[in-house]
Amino acid sequence: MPIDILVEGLLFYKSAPQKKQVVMKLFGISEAELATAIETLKSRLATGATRLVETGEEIQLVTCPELAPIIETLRKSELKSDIGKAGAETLAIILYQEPISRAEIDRIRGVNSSFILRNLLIRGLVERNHNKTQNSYQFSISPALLNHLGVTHKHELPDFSVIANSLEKFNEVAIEENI
Amino acid sequence: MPIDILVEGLLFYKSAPQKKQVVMKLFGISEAELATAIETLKSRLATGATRLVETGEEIQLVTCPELAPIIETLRKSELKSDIGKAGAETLAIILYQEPISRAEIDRIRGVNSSFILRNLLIRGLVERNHNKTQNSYQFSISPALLNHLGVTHKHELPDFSVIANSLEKFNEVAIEENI
Amino acid sequence: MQASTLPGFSVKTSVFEGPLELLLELVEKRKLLINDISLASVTDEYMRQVSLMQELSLPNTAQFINLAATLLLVKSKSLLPVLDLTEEEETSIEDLEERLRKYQIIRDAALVLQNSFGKTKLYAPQFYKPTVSLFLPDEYCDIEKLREAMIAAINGLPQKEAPAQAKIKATISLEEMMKKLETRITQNLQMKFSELNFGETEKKVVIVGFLAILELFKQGNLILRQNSYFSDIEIELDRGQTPTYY
Repeated sequence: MPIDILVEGLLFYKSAPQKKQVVMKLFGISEAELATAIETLKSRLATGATRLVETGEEIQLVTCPELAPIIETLRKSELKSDIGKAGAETLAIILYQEPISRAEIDRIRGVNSSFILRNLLIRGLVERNHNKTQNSYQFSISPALLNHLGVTHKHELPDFSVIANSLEKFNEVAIEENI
Repeated sequence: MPIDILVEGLLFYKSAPQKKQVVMKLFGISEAELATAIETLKSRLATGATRLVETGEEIQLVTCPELAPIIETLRKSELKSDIGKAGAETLAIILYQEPISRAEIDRIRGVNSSFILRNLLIRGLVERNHNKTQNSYQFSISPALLNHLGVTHKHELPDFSVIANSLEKFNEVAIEENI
Repeated sequence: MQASTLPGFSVKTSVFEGPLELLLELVEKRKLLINDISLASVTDEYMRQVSLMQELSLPNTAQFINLAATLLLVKSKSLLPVLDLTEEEETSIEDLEERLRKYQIIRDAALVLQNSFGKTKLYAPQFYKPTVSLFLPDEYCDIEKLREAMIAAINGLPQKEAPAQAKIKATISLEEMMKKLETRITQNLQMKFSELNFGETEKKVVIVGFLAILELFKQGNLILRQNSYFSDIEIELDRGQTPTYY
């Protein structure tokens, strides 16, 4: 496969700056080969919406400068919109069950929650921590939101024990029935 | 700015599937204009590392199938996923008959599909929309399903037209008999 | 699992997740096309499988029994062409054939999906949480609103189907199915067995195959009477006895 395609694929997938040294090592290519690939990629991308930027030791894919005003509008409207019913449901599950994995949230909601969780993360409403033993992320409410909600102890949450009980029962059934 | 550039920029920035309806509204373009832009974008991307995935409702930017082995090594190859016989059957029904209600899926399979559907929803392989006129949920495929199948459009699946045609004949006969 | 405690049965019965899958397999095993003739010819084996499932109390048995009712109608009609089927029954038979053909296509399509699933994945970009830390609560970020959302989520949780209930459902279906056939026999009360044998050349096929009647006989709902060897067998509904199901 052409090196410029490999580099483009990597940068797109990672969607973050990548060290040139790391890229060279990953694909087993020389500095000269990478430089050629970068030039090829730059000229190929020129007609599209993305650009390759080199910042010292790193390379990264970004949207072209002409799109900046549109991206800015998008960002603003994203932050202005509310989290919606699905967001509230996900947030509530995290609040009552934290720390909780995405798989558990999904099982309770019955749908995939990954995009909603991203939104909650971006807005600083939840936090995620890597759980090494399960090799998965655990979600919890951000300290800022806990403050905002005025929650100091979990047990003070309205209907805490009722809700905890029904979720516990559901988990038992879910595991048994493989729901 | 050309619409295909706008669409590409949006998809790149969002790095998640976007509803066609939302894209149309955002850029103030018609369905036909979006369709043309999608075609232009598809052919422009063909020489690069990314592809445009399209379902009935959504579009998304992803890496090309040739990059799959490389990205898998980057991800330190997660567990290979399988959908199982019942899952595959349910997915096939939705893929070829979408949008379709649970009752219709149950009828074709001859068994209750609610747990299987819940499972597919949790895995993000299908999507559920509320149909107001029938007051029931309609299921359709998600971009994530196409991503897992390694195709950018369901028409690219092996034997798609053969299978679609034989099912089509069926539905025609059924309609004729109803008259 | 109950099935695993009875070796030999478990494999045979639990393989099939749905009645159409089983029925299609039986038809295809005989290299037959899907029509009323082939359906009638696999009815016995289908019934055997289903009664096995019932003995083992396997899940979904109710759905298998539902289809058995239609299948038994097909069989009865093939052995007893004089049997008048209601419009509803005719439709259910036609329906079954159509559903089976459609299922056949879907089953093959599912194989294609299963084979390509996860082989060459297309990847969306990885998600990185932006480094700029924001805090953007909205109207939903309120204890009472979140409590309501939580309660709504709990109310939407799937309920476990009580196994006892599933069994009752299965018995009712079986009962209904037998009732229907009982009505048929009542209508043709005192009918001679030979009269049932339209177009069938092999007696054995008729006697062994006419599961509908044998089932009713086994349950004590029928009286089979043969006055001498090789003479006609008379069939009569036993009115004096309450039906027993097992």
